[in-house]
Amino acid sequence: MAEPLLEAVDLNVERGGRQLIQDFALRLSPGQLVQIRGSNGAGKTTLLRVLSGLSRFAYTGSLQRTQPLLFIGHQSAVKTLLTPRENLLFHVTGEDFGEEREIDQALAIVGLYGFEDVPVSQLSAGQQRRVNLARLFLTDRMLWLLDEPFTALDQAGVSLLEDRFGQHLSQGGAILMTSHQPLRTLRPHSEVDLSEL
Amino acid sequence: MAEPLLEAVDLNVERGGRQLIQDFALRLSPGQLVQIRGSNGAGKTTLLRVLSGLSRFAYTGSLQRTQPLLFIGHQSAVKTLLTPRENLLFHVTGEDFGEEREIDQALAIVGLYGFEDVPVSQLSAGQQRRVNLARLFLTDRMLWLLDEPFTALDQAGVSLLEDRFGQHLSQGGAILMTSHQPLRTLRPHSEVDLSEL
Amino acid sequence: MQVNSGQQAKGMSLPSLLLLILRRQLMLYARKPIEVVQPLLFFSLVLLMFPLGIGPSAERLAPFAAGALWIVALLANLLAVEGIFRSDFEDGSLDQLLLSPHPLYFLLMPYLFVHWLTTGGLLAFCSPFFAYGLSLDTTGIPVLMASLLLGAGVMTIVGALGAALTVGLNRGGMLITLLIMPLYVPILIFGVAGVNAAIVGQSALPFLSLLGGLFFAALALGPLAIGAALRIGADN
Amino acid sequence: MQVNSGQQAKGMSLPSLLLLILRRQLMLYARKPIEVVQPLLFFSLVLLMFPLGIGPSAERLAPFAAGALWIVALLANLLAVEGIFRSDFEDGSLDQLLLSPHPLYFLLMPYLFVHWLTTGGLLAFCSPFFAYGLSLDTTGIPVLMASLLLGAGVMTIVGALGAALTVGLNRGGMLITLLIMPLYVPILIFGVAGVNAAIVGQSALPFLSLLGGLFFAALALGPLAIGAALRIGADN
Amino acid sequence: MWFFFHKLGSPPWLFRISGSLLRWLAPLAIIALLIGMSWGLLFTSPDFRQGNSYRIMFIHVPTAVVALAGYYVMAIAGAVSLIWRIKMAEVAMLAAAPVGAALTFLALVTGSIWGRPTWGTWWVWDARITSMLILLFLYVGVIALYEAYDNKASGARACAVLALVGTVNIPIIYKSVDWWYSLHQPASIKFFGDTSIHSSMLYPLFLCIAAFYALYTCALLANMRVEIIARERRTKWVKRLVGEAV
Ligand code: HEM
Ligand SMILES: Nc1ncnc2c1ncn2[C@@H]1O[C@H](COP(=O)(O)OP(=O)(O)OP(=O)(O)O)[C@@H](O)[C@H]1O
Ligand SMILES: Nc1ncnc2c1ncn2[C@@H]1O[C@H](COP(=O)(O)OP(=O)(O)OP(=O)(O)O)[C@@H](O)[C@H]1O
Ligand SMILES: [Mg+2]
Ligand SMILES: [Mg+2]
Repeated sequence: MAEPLLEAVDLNVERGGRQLIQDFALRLSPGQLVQIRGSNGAGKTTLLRVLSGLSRFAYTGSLQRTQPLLFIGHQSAVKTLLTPRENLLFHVTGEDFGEEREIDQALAIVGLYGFEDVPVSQLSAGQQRRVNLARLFLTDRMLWLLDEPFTALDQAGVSLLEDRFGQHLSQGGAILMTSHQPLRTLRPHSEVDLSEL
Repeated sequence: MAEPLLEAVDLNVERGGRQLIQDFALRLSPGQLVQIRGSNGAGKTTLLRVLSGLSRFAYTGSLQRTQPLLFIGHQSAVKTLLTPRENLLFHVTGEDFGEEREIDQALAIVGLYGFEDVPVSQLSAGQQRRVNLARLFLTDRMLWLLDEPFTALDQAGVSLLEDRFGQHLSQGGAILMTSHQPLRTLRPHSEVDLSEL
Repeated sequence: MQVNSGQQAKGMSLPSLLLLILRRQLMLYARKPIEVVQPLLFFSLVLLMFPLGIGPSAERLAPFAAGALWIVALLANLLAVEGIFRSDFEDGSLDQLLLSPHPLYFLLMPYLFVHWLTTGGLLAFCSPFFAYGLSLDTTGIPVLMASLLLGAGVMTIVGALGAALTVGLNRGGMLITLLIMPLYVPILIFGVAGVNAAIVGQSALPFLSLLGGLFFAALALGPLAIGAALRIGADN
Repeated sequence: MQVNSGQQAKGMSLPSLLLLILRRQLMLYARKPIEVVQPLLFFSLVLLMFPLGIGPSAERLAPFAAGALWIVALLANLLAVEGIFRSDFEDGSLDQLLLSPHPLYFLLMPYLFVHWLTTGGLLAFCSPFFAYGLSLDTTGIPVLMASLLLGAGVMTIVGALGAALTVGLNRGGMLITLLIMPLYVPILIFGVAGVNAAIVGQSALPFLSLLGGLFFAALALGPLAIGAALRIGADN
Repeated sequence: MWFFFHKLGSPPWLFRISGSLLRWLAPLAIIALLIGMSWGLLFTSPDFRQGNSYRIMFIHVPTAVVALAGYYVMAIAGAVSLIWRIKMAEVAMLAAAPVGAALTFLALVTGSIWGRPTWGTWWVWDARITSMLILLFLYVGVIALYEAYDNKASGARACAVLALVGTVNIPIIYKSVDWWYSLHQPASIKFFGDTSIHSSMLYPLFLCIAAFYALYTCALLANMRVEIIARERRTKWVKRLVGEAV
C-alpha cells in the first residue's frame, strides 16, 4: 500500500493544563478521508493544529509529514481590504495558483462570479468563506487538513465542496477534516471521535 | 390576536448597488418563530440588520418595533480578553442578567461549567459561541433576531438551543432566525426564502 | 431552563449600565496587575529618549520639557485611540451597544473617560516627576498638569471621532479622518505655549481658557458626532 | 472541476513568492490612506513642538535639530510597528505563512521591507524639508538621511520582534514599547551623534558604520528571532 | 557533564539540592551582611568630602553591581532553555527577573537618595544612572511579557527569546550610553570622579557585595522552588512532598 501522507504515533496533547488527547495514532494514506468528530471543546482544532505543525510545543509523540499540506482553520485567512481576486493572487502559502484566468474560473465555481472585484469586506459571511474555499480548486497540495470547512456555507455550497473532496480523493489526495454535521454523499474511510478518547 | 412585536411593510433593501429585497412584508407576533432561508449572499444578514435597526440607511419602507430586541449576529460579540463570567457580567446591551449566581447557572446550562474563569481566548470556537448563547438563558427581551445561531455548535448544542427556543415561544416570545440547516424538533410558524424573492 | 424569571423585565437603569461599561472598559484596559503600571513605563521610556537625543544637561533639556511631555501625551493618544472601538466593532460588541435602548451619547462616556484617564489623565498626574527629571522650571508644573488634563480630553474626543469614522473600514471615513487629525495641532500649541508663558512669568490663563473652551465644546458635541459615525460604520 | 492540472505540482519558487508577498503588503498598505499619512502628520506635528519650546531663532534651534528629528523618527516607527503582524494573525493569514514550505527567514523580508519603506524610508526622504524647517546645518543633511535609513532598518527589525512577541495577546502598543524601546537606545545615540559630528565638520563615518554594523547584524539574526517569536505566538 | 545537565533538568533533584543549599547559604549571607554593614556604618571614619552620607554606598554599590550581574544570569538561563530545551533553565530565567528588577530599583532609589546630599538633586542623566534605568526597563519588560501571556508555556518561551536578544544588546547599550555621556561633557557635577575610595571603606564594601551576591542566590533559589512546585503540582513527587508537610 502507498506510503502515508501523514502519520502520527502515540500522540499526547495537553492544553490549558488538561490532557486533551491521549495515545492518539493516525495513518493517512492517499485516497483516504478521515473525519474527526467530537463535542465543542473536545480538541479537534487543537489536534489539527498539532498535526499540521502549527502547534509545535503542545504535544509529545512522533509525527511524520512527507510534503507541504493545505490547512484551513476557523478563521477564513482572507484579507477584507482586498478583493477576492487579489486575495487569491497575493496569497502567502507558496502554492502555485496559476494565472488570473484560472483564479477567476475558481471564483466562478464557488459562486463568486461578478464579485471578483468587490472588496471582501462587502461580501456576506458565506461568500467570504467561499473566497477561501476557492483555494481548494486551485491548490496542488495533496494533503488537506480542514477545520469545519462547511461553516457558513449554504446547502449548495456544502455539496459542491463534497464533490470536490471526492475528486481530490480519486486523484490520490488525502483529507483530514472536522465537521459537526455528517457528510452527505461521501463516506469517510474512518471516523475519530475525540469525545470518547 | 396579540399586537405584533415586529412589523415590516413593503420593505426594499439595496446593498452594493444590488436590489436584495423587494416589497418584503413581515408580521411577527408573540409565540411565532419565523425562519429565513436563502443561499449565501441572498441577503439574510442584511435583512436581519435592517429589521433590528442596526442598518438604518440601506432600506426604504415602514418598520415597527414595540420594544428593545435581542440580536445575535455572525460575530460572537464576546471579548476574548475577558472570562465567560466577566463577559456576561460586563455586557453593554443594557439587559438585566441578574447576579453572578444566575450567570454561573446559565454558563453551566450551555456546558461551560468549569470554564467560568478561563479567558475566552483559550476557549474553542464552539465554546466561545456558547458564551454568547448563554445570554439567551438570561435575557428578559421578548423579540429575538438570530443570525445563524447554530454555527460552530455540536449536535448537543443545537438541540439545547432548540429546546430553549421552544420554551421562549411558549412564554410569549418571538424569534426571527436564519439557518442553513433545517430545524430538528421545532416547526417554524413560517419560512421566508430570500433566494426566490 | 431559563435562569431569570420569565416575565417581561425592563432591563437595566442607565446609571448602573454606565457603571458596568466603565468597569468593562477598565478591565479590558488592564486585565492583569502589571498592565496598570504599563502606561507609566511607557511614558518614562518615551521621555528617556529626550535626554538621549538632546543631551543630559539641565539647560539643554529644560526648554523641551513641556514639549516632550505633550508629545508623549499625543503619542499615547494616537497609539490607543485607533483601537478604542476597533475590537468592539470586530467582535460585534458594537452592534450590541448600538442596540441598547439607552441614549448612545451617555453610553460613549465610559469609553471616552477610560481612554482619557489612561492617556492624558495618568500622564498629568505623574507629570511632576517627569518634569523634575527633565528639569522643567517648577513654576510651569501646575499649568502643565492643567493643560495636559484639558488637552488630553480634547485629543480623546477628536481621536475617538476619527476612530469611529474609520471603524467600518470605509474609505470616506478615512478621508474625513485625515481632515480631523490636524485638529491636534492647536491643542498642542496652546498647551505648550501656556506652560512656557507660565515659566517666563506671564499669565497662562488665556491658553488654559482656550483649551477649556475647546474641551467643553468637544464634550458637548463630540459624542453626538461619534455616535452618528458609529451608526454609519455599523451600517456599512 | 479542478482548475489546475491535477498532477503533483511543486508550488511556487521562493523569489516569485517573495515578490507576491511584497506586492500584497504594498497593496494592503496603500488601501489605508490613514497609515500612509499618519507618520508624516505625526512627524510634522511633533517637529512643530520644538520651535515652540525654544523659540524659532535659527541659532537656538540648530543644535537640537538632529536630536529632534531622530526622536520623532523613532516615535513614528514605534507608532506603526505594532500592527505589522496583527491583522495577519487575527484573520489566520499568519498560520498560512507559517505553513509555507519556504524558510520563514526570507518570507519575513517583504514584511520588514515594506514597513521600513513606509516609515523610515518615507521619513528619510522628507527629512531634508524638516531639517530645513529646524534650520539644521545643511552639511548634516546627507548624514541625517543616511543615518535615518540605516537606523530605521534596525528599528524595523527590532520593532517587528516586539510585535511578533506580542502578536498572540491582543494588546496595544504599550507593552511593545516597553519591550523594544531600550533596544532603540544605541540607534538613537549613534544617529544623533553622527549628524552632529557632520555639522561640526568631523567625519560621520564611524557613526554611520556603527549603524551599518547594527543594521546588518540585525538583518542577519533578527528575522530568525522574529520567526521563532511568531511560531511561539501562533502556538499560544 | 551531560549527566550533570540531566540532573539539572530534573525538578525533584533541583528542588532537593536547592533546599539543602539554602539551608546553609541563607544564614551565611545574613551574617556576612550584618558584619559588612556594621563595619561600614559604625567602624569607618566619615568621608572627608561627603561626611556620613556616603555610607549609603554600602547598600547602593552592591545592589547596583549584583543587579547588573543578575541580568546575565537571567539571559543565559533563557538562552540555555531555548537551545537545550531545559525546563529548569526556563524556571531560573523566570525566577531571576523579579529579583533583578527589585535590586535594580533599589540601586536607583539608594543612588538618588545619595544624590540629594551629594549634588543637591535627586536625579541626573549620568551614564551609569541612565543605563541602570534602561536595565530596569529590560527587567520589567521580561516580567510584563510573561504576565501578559495566558498560556504560560508560550510566555516563558517568548521571554527567553526576549532575554536572549537583551544579552546581545546590553553591552552595546552600555557602551553607547557611556559614550553618549562623554560626548556631552556634563556641565555641572562630576560623578564617580577621582574620588578614590579609601581602603578602610573598601574592605567592608567588598564584604557587602559578597553578601548581596549570596542574598541574590538565595532569593533566586527560593523563587525557583516556588515556580517548580507550581509547575509540578500535579506530579507524584510534589503530592508526596505536600503529604509529608501536612
Ligand atoms: C550601573 C549602576 C551603578 C553602579 C555600578 C554604581 C556604582 C557606584 C559606585 C562604585 C559608587 C562609588 C564611587 C565613588 O564614590 O567614586 C557610586 C556612587 C554614587 N552613585 Fe552609583 N552606581 C550605579 C548607579 C547609580 C544610580 C542609578 C544612581 C542614582 C540614581 C547612583 C548615584 C550615585 C551617587 C549619588 C553616588 C555618589 C557620587 C559621588 O561620590 O560623587 N548610582 N555608585
Ligand atoms: N457592507 C456591505 N456593503 C455592500 N454590500 C454588502 C455589504 N455586506 C453585504 N453586502 C452584499 O449584500 C449581499 C447580501 O449579504 P448578506 O450578508 O445579507 O448575505 P447572507 O444572506 O447573510 O449570506 P450568508 O448566508 O453568507 O450569511 C451580498 O451579496 C453582499 O455582496
Ligand atoms: N490557546 C489555548 N490555550 C489553552 N487552552 C486552549 C487553547 N485553545 C483551546 N484550548 C482548550 O482546548 C480544548 C480544545 O479546544 P479545541 O479548539 O481544540 O476544541 P474543538 O474540538 O475544536 O471545539 P470546537 O468544536 O468548538 O471547535 C478546549 O477545552 C479549550 O479550552
Ligand atoms: Mg474547533
Ligand atoms: Mg449572513
